[in-house]
Amino acid sequence: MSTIFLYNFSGLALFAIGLHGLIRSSHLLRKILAANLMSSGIFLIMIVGAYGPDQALIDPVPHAMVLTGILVSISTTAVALVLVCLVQETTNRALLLQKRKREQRGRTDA
Amino acid sequence: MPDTPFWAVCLVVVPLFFAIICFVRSSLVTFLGPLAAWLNALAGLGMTLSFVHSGPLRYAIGGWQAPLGINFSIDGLSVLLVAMTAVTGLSVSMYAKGYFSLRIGSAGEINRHGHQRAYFWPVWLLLWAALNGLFLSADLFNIYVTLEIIGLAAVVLTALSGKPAARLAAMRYLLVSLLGSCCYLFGVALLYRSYGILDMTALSRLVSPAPLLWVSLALLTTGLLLKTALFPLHFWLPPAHANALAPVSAILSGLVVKASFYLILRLWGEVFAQVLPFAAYVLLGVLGCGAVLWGAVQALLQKRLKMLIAYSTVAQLGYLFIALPLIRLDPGPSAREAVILLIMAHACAKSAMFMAAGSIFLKAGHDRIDDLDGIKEVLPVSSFAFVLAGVSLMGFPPSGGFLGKWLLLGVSLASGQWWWGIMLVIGSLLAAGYVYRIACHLLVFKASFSSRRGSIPPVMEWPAVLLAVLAMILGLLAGYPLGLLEAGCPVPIHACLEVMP
Amino acid sequence: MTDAMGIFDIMLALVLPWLGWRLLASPNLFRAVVLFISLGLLMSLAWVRLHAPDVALAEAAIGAGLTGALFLSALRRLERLRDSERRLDYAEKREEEQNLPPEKRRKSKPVAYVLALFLLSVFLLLLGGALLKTPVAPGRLGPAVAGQMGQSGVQSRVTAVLLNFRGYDTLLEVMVLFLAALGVWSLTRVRQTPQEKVPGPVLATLVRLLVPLMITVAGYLVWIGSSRAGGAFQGGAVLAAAGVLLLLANVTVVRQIPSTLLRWALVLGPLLFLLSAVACMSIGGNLLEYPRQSAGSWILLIESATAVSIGVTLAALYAGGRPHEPAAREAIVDKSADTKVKNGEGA
Amino acid sequence: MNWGGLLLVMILLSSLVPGLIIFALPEKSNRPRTFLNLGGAFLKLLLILVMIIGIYQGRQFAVRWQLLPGLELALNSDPLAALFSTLSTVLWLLTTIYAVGYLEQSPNRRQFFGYFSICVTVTVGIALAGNLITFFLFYELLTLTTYPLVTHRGTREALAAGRVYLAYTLSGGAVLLVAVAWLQVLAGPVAFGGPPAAAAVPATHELQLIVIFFLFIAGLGVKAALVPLHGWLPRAMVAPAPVSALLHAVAVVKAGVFGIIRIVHDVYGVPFAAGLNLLLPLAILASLSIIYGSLCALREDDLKKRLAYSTVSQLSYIILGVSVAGPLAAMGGLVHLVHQGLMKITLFFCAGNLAETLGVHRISEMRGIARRMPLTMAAFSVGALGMIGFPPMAGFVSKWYLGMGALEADKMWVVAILAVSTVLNAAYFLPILIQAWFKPQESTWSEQGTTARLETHWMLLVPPLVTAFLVVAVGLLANAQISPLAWVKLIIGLEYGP
Amino acid sequence: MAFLHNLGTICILIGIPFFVSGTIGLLRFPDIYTRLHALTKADNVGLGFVVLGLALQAEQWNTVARLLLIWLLVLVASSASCHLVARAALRKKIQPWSRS
Repeated sequence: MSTIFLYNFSGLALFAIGLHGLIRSSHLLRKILAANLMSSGIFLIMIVGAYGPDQALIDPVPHAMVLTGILVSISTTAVALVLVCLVQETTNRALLLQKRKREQRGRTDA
Repeated sequence: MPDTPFWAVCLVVVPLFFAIICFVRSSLVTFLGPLAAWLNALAGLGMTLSFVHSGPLRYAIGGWQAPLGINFSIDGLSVLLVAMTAVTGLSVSMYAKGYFSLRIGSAGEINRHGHQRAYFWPVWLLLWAALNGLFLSADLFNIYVTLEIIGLAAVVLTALSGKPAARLAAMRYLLVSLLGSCCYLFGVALLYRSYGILDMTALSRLVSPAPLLWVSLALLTTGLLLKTALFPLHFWLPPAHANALAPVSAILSGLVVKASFYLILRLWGEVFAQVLPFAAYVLLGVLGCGAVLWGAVQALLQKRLKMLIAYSTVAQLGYLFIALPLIRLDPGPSAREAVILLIMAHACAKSAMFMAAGSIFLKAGHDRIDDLDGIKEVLPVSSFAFVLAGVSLMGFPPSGGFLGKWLLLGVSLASGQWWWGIMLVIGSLLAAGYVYRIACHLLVFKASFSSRRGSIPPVMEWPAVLLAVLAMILGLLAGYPLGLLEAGCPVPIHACLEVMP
Repeated sequence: MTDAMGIFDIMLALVLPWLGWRLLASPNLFRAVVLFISLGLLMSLAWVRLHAPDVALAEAAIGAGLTGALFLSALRRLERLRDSERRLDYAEKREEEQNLPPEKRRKSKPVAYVLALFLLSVFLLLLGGALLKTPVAPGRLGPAVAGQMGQSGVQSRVTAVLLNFRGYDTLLEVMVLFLAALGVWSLTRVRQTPQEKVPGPVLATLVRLLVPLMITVAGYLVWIGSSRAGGAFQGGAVLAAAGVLLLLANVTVVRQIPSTLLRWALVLGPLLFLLSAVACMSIGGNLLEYPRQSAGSWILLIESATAVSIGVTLAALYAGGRPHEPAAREAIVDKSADTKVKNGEGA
Repeated sequence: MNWGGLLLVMILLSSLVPGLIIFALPEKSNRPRTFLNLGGAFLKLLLILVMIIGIYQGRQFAVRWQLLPGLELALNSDPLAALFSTLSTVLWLLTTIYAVGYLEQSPNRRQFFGYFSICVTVTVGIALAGNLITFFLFYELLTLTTYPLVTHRGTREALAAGRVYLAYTLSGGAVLLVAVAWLQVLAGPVAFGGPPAAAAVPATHELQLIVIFFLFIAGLGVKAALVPLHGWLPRAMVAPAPVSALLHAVAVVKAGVFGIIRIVHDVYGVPFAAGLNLLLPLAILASLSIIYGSLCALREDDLKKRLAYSTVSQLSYIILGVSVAGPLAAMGGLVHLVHQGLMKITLFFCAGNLAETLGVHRISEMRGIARRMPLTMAAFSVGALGMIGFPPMAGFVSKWYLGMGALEADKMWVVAILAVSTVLNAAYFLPILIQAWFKPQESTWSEQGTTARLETHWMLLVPPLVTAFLVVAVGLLANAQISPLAWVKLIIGLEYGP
Repeated sequence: MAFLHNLGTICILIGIPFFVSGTIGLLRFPDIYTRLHALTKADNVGLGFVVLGLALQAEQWNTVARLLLIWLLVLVASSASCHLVARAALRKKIQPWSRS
């Protein structure tokens, strides 16, 4: 049972790495990857919480929640990726970092 | 007369159904969308009336009782917010109907705005259904899914306007919403792990101070603060609300931001009220003060009308967070009533303001504040609506905003912690500053005003006026809606709890 | 035997975060996406270890497969956009070349970043400690679910929870997918792939061989879902994989699907789910309260419709935009929806 | 909603409804607009008379509207309310006539008259307010409705003056809000009619009550133009003449003074306030602004600004009268509320006439103007002499009672202040009269199309003459049965006992 | 029965070195084509042995049938994807490694 408990910490680590990546990375695609990492980490912790040695003891509710979560994350990722392409296409840069320099130059959009 | 559960179900099912039909039959969207809006408002009205008769109740979806199944807990707070969403949503829908028909009217524009309209209605109806679902539901994970729909729909609506600035703002909004949802989900997961319950009312009974509780509460609240754009985490709101289409900004500022604050109010006001230390409330209150000051200062500096209104949303949200410690301090119901009043008044006033700003933008061709002199001659009704909404935002008497501020001031002075009250007064002074910065341009007379051809249809101007007047009347008739609040103290869980070991 | 599993657990629990770190730190985006796909596969291994077969299936098919495919197609689009001449202004491109730091070079470490890192690590330590100390609540909802399994009309507990006990969650979940499809369709049009891109002989035969098999496997998954691991989401995911294969092979029949049929397919699941939820109310019961004896068949009906819709939706998300409307009106709508938007125009 | 209540609401609606209709009417419809305004004014006057008769017979009219369990809006007609509402209604009638004449060809009249009538509704609302929260509601609305009037012209200075006006009044309103809320916390809902609420507060909160009192004075002082807070009044003179006449001579400034009277008489009660020795600092502040106002008026060459500074000093007479805790002085103060209104509006009408017909704004240009416009200058002289306090005019009566009150309460320094200020008044009014009547004309005036028969448009001439006549009439028939003095005696009788 | 079980284990043990060699090939070989070569060949053979071993250890026949189906599918998938990757590499004009 103790080794199963390890997955808690790997879930936590994934969440932390995802959070750090989401905030720190400059490329939008990498931010979306990091977001997916975060949700995987959370799902890991949820499923470990539901673990039971044999079939009867397993709690199915977190499994249902994780399934819903996976579908939610793929739909958000799909919209995010389309938006990244649009942002790249019209404002010509995928890095949020560069946007602040552009704004300091005071380009006003209507 | 169908009973409350019927109306509650209608509030969720009807907009979903019409969203699907609008998507499939996109040629009928100009007729189906407004029809759905009217039906929604009707359902909201029906719900309020039947709630007045039958009082609060819990509706088990799928027939399964609370801990296992998902329950709607219909109490005063949720009914009031559903009614607010119905009213604001209906007027924004009417405005949108006029807005798109105006923009599509000129033949050259048939394509892009036809496309925008075809996708505005289904996404907006989904957002509306999710808002109703969120206000009614009492299950934490179910609220996660509704929050997700609201976030995603809001992002899609923001990006609908197609401008580069709008797409960038939508991107940033989506990332923040993703981060917020992850934190919220993590909080829910930890709560479920340590208490085994997802239903809020049941949870409020079981919860006891534990280290994991503080961590999960911190995560839940961070997630919700990200979505409510409280002061340090507000950077994404102004560009998103300012660059979106006019009806969309009204929806975003008026309703979407309220959904996550409603949750904070529920969690901090009811579910975890006994467990949370007062210092946590003070922290939120201080952040609220920061939001009031920062939002107002930024609003005073803005050059663009819609950016100014967006920053004023940040400031007005600060008010709501200042009220949280007061709710904890105040033994009586008046602080809670004040918050509800402020929420409803702000929803009406802010949507009216954005709608009026939209009409002004269309007529003037730009929204630079300093060049709006004399628009009063061209758009008398919209400028009147804008100023009236501004009055309610400033918290001037007879308006709902004033009454909320007055009650909070009373509570803060009575409780001895007078600084919250003083902060409110300073905030409303600053609000007067940035509202009058626009009002002085809207009220001044100038013979000639260079404006675009084509007149703004009445269906675009009158919803704004109605909402602004409603925000004022909320102050005079506050007794009735707040009476509902008393009837609806959260319903205790009945026998089903025993099934838990 | 159990200690071998213990070692495997330890290795897997270490590899996952390590892979996550490598993924975000890798300089090349393509490598990051590939690592992400392998992380997804390892994750489904972890779900198997944690006795969560449903989630393993979903993770492998959707988490690793489809999300990976989405990332790869987005990456290809970004590469094509960068070198294509459709740019706002040429100066911007030049400026990007000079001072664009290679991906991995971070900007200098401001104090805020260090502070944020410190706060984050303190918070995570606290969280880890709290996780360690607090025991999992005894039984949680497990026994409650087991108790009510009799009336749920299905044997598999996850499907029972997903479609009966918490059916309302799944209804909203399907709406989220529908919303995602709506969002993607509202933002862009599907890429105008040149007609003559004929798939190679191997891909053509592969597609002809695999797609029917995939459809049967999807049907099987949906059918078996009521008793063992499987169900609407997993079945839908396999269908989506078949759709992605067809899109990859640029099979002409896919291009000719009329948009209205596509829209109805997208909408079939949510609409049917909604109508059956309301139908339950009309025959006297709460929303989504299936009549006890025929609950199983209701659930199967809803599952199959939802599987079809999920398959079509996920494939549409991979296609990355709304299809070309053959009808004249829609043609006009499409043509200019993507042209650059005049700045002053959008309200 | 008994009959009395309906009467009070009708008084308010009689100017609110015309105002709203005026907003609905298109810009060009001058005739119906004037008819609406005048009709509303007469109707309101009629209703006020009915109310006064009712009060004479000792009946009490009141109406309540509950917002929330602890909070209700109330209107009731006590003698003080009747006094102020009569004054503002009479003067509103005259000013409307004047305004119609004054704004003959100017644009944007719809907005002017709309806000004008709403503003008077709010002023009468302030007069009739039955409790502190209703008073505060109308007090804040006054700021809202007067702003468009101040910036009516839309010129740069008008907007600048509007900004200054807002800065002062909004912050004053905020301070007042804190005071009202704080008092409500201590003493519960504060009604005006009954026993003074503040007196009922347990003694432990003594210090808080003192602080609240001075917050009240600060909040109301902005509109009552007490010295440090009077900056907005001279700058607001950039508004058109009817606005500065009615608002800055009667409605807005009087609202502030009326508020202070309410606070001292009804909320704190004179004995309790004297007990906490709050009245002495108030008296000192009032005397300070009397002297300072007069000194500034001396230096000012622009006619309207000089009149504005004289308003600053005259208002503080009322506050001085109230803060000297004797019945006679209070009588003098209250009656000065009416007299000062009449005199000051005459002066502003005449100043408006001079500016409108001859384009004369500065006093230095007024040499020998009496020959060109004898009637206007006659009215001006009556008003000016009244301000100085010559016997037959109204000013003399109020100063007389103020002096007697000061003697009765043996506060000699108050008498000295009165004497000095009378001298100062003479110092800044007499030169104007002397120049106008006896000096030959030097500067050339731009004749702006006056009619042959009269010196200016009849609508601009009649109101000042009527008010001048009233000034004299009130002075002569001071102790007649229906004069304002008699009415004030009735009020003071209630306050100080027989 | 135990004999079948042991035989199965032996087969699995035989399969493992093939996987190991495939991975070493992946790491050591100079260009994409040779790596593809190593990877696909070795892993398929290794997979064959592992599937055989598992089939021997399986109790019911349908598990054996499923294992065979898995084996077939993996074979088809890996060879097809190997072909596609190689073709894509050729399109990108990546020169195969040569001795010089």
